[in-house]
Amino acid sequence: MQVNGYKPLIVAFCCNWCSYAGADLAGNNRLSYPADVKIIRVPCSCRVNPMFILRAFQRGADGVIICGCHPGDCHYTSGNYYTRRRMAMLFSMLDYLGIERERTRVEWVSAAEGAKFAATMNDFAEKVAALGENKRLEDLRCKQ
Amino acid sequence: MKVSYFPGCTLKNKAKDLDLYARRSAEVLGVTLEEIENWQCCGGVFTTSNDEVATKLSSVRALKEAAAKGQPLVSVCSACHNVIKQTNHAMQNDAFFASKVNNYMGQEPYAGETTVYHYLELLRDVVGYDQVKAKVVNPLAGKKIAAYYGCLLLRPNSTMQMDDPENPTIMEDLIKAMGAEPVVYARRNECCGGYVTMENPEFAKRKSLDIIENAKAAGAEVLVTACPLCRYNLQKAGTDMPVVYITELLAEALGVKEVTNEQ
Amino acid sequence: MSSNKKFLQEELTRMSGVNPKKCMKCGKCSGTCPAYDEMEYHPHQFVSMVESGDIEPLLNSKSLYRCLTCFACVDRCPRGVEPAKLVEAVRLVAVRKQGANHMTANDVPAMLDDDIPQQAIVSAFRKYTK
Amino acid sequence: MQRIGVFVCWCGSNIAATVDVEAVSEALKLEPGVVFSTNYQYMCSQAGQNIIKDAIAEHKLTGIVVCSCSPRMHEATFRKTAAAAGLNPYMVEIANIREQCSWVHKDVPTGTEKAIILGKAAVAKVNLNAPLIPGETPVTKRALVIGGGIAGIQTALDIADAGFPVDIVEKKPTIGGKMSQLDKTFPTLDCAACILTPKMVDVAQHENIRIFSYSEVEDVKGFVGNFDVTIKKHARYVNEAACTGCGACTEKCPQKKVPNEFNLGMDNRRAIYIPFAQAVPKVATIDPNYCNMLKNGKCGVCAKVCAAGAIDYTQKDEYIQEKYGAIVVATGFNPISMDKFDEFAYNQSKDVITSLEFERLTNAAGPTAGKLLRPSDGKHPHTIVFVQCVGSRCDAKAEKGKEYCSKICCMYTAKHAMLVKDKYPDVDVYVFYIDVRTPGKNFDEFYRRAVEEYGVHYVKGMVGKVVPEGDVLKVQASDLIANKQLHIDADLVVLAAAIEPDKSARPLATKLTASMDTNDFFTEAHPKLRPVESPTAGVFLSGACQGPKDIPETVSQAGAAASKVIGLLAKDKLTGNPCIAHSDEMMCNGCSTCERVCPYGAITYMDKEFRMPDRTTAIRRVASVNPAVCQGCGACTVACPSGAMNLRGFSTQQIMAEVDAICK
Amino acid sequence: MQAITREQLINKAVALLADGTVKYVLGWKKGEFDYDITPAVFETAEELNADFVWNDFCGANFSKYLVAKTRKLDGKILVFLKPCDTYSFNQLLTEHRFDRDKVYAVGIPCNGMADIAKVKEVCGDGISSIATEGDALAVTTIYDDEPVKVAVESVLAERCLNCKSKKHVAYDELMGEDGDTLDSNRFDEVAKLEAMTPDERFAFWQNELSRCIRCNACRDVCPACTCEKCVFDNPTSGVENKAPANSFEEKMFHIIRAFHVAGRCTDCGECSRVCPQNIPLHLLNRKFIKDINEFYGEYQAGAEVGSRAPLVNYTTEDLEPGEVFDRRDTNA
Repeated sequence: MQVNGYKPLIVAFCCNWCSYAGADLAGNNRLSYPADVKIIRVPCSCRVNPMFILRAFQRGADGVIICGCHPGDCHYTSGNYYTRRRMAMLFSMLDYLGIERERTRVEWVSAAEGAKFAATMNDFAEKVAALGENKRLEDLRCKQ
Repeated sequence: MKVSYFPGCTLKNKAKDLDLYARRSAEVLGVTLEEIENWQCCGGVFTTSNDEVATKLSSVRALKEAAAKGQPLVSVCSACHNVIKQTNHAMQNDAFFASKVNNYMGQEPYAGETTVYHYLELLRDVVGYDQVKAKVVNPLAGKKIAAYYGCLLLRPNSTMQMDDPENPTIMEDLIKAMGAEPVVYARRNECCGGYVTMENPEFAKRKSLDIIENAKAAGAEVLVTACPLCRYNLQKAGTDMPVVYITELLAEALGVKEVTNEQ
Repeated sequence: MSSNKKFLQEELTRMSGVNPKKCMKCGKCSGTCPAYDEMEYHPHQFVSMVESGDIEPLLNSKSLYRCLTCFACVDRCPRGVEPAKLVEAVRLVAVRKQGANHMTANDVPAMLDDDIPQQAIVSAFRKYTK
Repeated sequence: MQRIGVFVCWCGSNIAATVDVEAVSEALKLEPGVVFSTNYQYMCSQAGQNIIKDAIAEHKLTGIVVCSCSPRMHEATFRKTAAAAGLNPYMVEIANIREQCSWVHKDVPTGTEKAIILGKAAVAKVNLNAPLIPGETPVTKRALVIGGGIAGIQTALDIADAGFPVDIVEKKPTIGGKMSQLDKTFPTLDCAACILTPKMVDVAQHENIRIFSYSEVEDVKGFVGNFDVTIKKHARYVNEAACTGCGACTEKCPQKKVPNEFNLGMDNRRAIYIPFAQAVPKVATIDPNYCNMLKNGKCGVCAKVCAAGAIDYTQKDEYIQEKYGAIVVATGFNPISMDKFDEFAYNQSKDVITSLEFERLTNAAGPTAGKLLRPSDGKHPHTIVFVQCVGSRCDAKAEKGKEYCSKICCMYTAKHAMLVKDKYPDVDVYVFYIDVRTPGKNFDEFYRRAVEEYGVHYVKGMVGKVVPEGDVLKVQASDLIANKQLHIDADLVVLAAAIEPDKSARPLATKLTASMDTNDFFTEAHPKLRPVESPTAGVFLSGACQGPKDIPETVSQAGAAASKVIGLLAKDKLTGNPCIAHSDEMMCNGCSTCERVCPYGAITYMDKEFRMPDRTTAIRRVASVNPAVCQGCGACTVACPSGAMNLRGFSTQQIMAEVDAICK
Repeated sequence: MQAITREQLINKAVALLADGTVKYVLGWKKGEFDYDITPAVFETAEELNADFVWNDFCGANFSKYLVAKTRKLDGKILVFLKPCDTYSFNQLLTEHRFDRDKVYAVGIPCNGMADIAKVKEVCGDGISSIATEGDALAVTTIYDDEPVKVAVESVLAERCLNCKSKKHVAYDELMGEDGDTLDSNRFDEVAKLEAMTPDERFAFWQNELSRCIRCNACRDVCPACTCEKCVFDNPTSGVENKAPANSFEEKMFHIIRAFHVAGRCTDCGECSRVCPQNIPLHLLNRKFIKDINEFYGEYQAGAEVGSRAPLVNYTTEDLEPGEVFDRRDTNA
């Protein structure tokens, strides 16, 4: 994915039970999305600590997306409800600090939604690419 | 204690009794009804549409005046009470509506601070029926009295919050306190035909007859109401069932009815 | 649905605060309505017709002036739809049109008798005119 | 420092066509900790697994990374391979370069570049892996069933038949529940007592079942396999062992004016009573609210007439402690109160009744001996109106009824209508419905029979008002199909009241740390795939405590819950998932934040003595995770402000390392 | 001028020491200057008479000190709590951070505290002494023997100008009159920032946060930051850093700190009070409080003991993270 010649780096946190399986399904169905998206498997979206997200930005990520089971379908019954509150708060704060809204996203993707996974990643990568390099939250010293 | 009082147009005119007996009885019970200055007619019915602002201003004026005195606002007429209470509720809960009203009114904004009581609520919740019972000098023993609530006292329940809207007891309990026997019948909260009597008196008559029949079957000897329009419709039904204002009976029980008649 | 119908529908739901989609079509409003037999369109039909955008017949119907606003349907509706508020909104749309008052001052004297309370007259005016 | 081996799989051409596997294995050789790296056509094949095993032995590997298909596919395979070679299975990480790389990217340079990055992330993670050993806990081979209705009875019988001891705790003096109050059952119209009472006898006689009637669960401690339960046995003032159930006392007791709850207050019982003839245990109980002897020490008739000498006015509440491996909740339901629906005049006329009251009215053992007589005057009704959905399917904001469909009312109302027409064909029966919902075997046929064979008038519409007048009930309703308002003079009105979970369910859920929905129904671990388990391990759900259910459904769920319990009790030990949370006591604040987000109640607190940096000691409150209960979601790790809480297998450090590897 | 006098407080403390109710008194003591008041533990009437201070600079919130002091001291401690301190007191109790039985809390009224930065704006640097004279402060500088009179009202701290409550939500005993919770305008500043463009916001925060010297004063004073070990001090946390290495890290520190105290922060304002660089750190916390109120319903941390903080709670109808912006944009 390139927009104006910029290839973004995107970290996707996917919960093991729904979204990671959804990503696998996208693969099974050969639905392509940009290779800029790198997936990290977590047991549940509620395992995603805001520190991980900031760390990714610090180390040069241009966008971070968190995927979990649809509300009500969490393997652990309530994990994604906590994710929803935590990320709503974190994203609001990043926006308050002047960070581009499009660099963060939460999406609910079930194990059956391979097509949604691919479409989401395509859309997210395009939006992030359009923003260009993550200057605001990036740590120049850590980037090689 | 002193409370602000909104009499309403009909109580100054066709329903003077309702007003006079209410004042007299209240005095006996230690409450002075202080009439709001320059009150204007409430309009008779509450227009539910939330873009109707001007029709609700007279209620807000009365509410503001009571607020300025730090008094609750009391009315006896069920219709006035309904309009004022619903308006106050809208001022409390509909910020957009409240801002429009406050724009009209100017000066100090009003946000629904006033407590709105119907006269019956005042007796039940502030004075207390025990107190009423204690002041009864002329118990109405043996009288079988059926309370007619109509629609406006109780509904919409989410706003009016007066009593169980389907099986109310506020009037029955007062009837008991006055020493009489309340008659419970299911149609006591059904509509008498209301203002449609203007255009279609036959219809109002049918509705009123249903109510009276139901009360009669339950053994009622007299109907009481707090609404002049209800009383009118029930009387126009042309039966031999007497229909009186609840305040009239109250004044009788408290021994102040004759005083008013002599004047 | 035509844009005009849609506009009217949105206007009515905005004015009344009623969401006709909440209706589960049980008919309790019409089961409880004291003015049912006076009406051509009954409370549940108001809800259903506003929901489908079929509002014109309601605007022209005398049923608008038969609703007593007794709130029986409002209190008893299991879904919290509040049909009476919708009827009121339709009626307001009808009478707010120029010259569309349902009652005029000239009509009143014929309706009066010695006992009629002022309340009835002001209420009727508020309901029937703009 | 780890010694890591990397194994890149071609998966035939599935991976190799888009990813230069050689380049990947070469690139990963340079990563820290990697001492061996290779690639092979099919790593999951026997030959491929042998490559891994040999490399572990030869290079003394402490961790391995397999770059292959999704871990959801073969993580278990490669963990077994590692274990077979003597390596802890949790030292294996998978880089998913098939589903999430070769299959979704088109050209080789892109695929290869990404595969290398994914491999690096896996290597970075393995560098921080630690061997994990699943914990084991013993299982107490005894089950507790809370609630003795048909759900609890069936669950208890099934567990007991499999050879495990079961205790039933029932708060009423007898088991039997709602089903014992019913007359006939749909859709077969066989009598409820005829099919229920034999089961009650089976329960009473089963060598593996104990019944604690007139008892409640007071306290629950522990966790799956190891619950410690305190049962409160209310004083019934009758020695259960001595009482023969002869009933002499219940005939002689002078206090005759006690509303009989079994008949929903439609007749009276004595202060000492046996709820019904087939009660189990068939033992008398004294109602302390009405007994003259207990209230003012005057009477003692029952003690005089009891030949067995079973009466004991000094009996006290008793507390019983027992250990259980599994707990089944079967607390059932009740009809809701009709107080907020008095437009139907339930509180204004005796002849407006609920459906459960109607069951007692038509029951041969009921207050009218099965004759359909009006409660007010004992006359035969000629017109009966049934109202469906009273309090069901209501808007939540109206705060009057329940949002859900109570599910059973359509069918039992059809049954009631049919029972009436069967006994009294001349009676006019109206049923007002919003929708007739009959999904179930032979259900719609049953309802159609009511209409077509029995001539029940089904009217689409709702009753708006019931007016008692004289000896009739004036019913005002809408007929939506005819577009008419109906006015019916009825003699009896029957309300199909919504059902709600028993009031005891909410406090019980708190004791069990089991979750509930906003309607107080117990939540299942998964709505589709684990419908009889609660999210709290070792707690199972049976019957209407989980949601409205009819008898066939309740019985099947009861059996399903029993099979889950049997599966649990059949194990001697429980092996846990080792990827669970653990708290670093030195950093823990004891603030309870983690406990609040834990869906399983796995976190408890204890006061512990610590040596402080200034060499004094202090007592601090610290969290401790029960490894048998934690499921490893990680919600607590983020809630914890100090970072004391971490998740094994997905530690903060491991995930950070993956982030760093990807973003490098 | 405060409603309660120093003498009244000393008398109360001495009486409670004398009758054995408490063994220690947690109070204020003069620091190097008249305005840098520090917390101190007193054990005798003599110590109190000598060093106890109560004036318009006694802003320090004592609640946090109870965590360490109750653990260390072997007797009951008297603590004086201003209304805003009582919220922190409750919040710490909710989190089981100290033993309530070891504390005797006396609620005292507060008329707002002075901000030394504002005093310096009037009088300049080099303040040698400050004395309270009625409703004014008499400030003497090293440059001038004649004290400058400054009305306390004109130098009230921002947090006091936007005081949220004069009501004590926890105490064993109350001195003076209890007040009410107030309708403050404390979110106005946040709303102003929200109304800016992202670029303006970024510039604002870059300007503020770039001054951070990572002295950790905000963390050390914060009554919500009572962790046994802070993640930023923990070498295994992955985010440890002792000093600001680059512009990002201050942000990381401050965002994470705000996030960790979100739903627990009582908005006492201590962070901004102690910041030597005058960074308006409370605006980060208030942003979270404002969001919580708007997204999940009004919530005041510490208003009652045992309440469930919004971030460890949920409803099935919560708004989606993507909707937080829509919501603000339509509100704006």
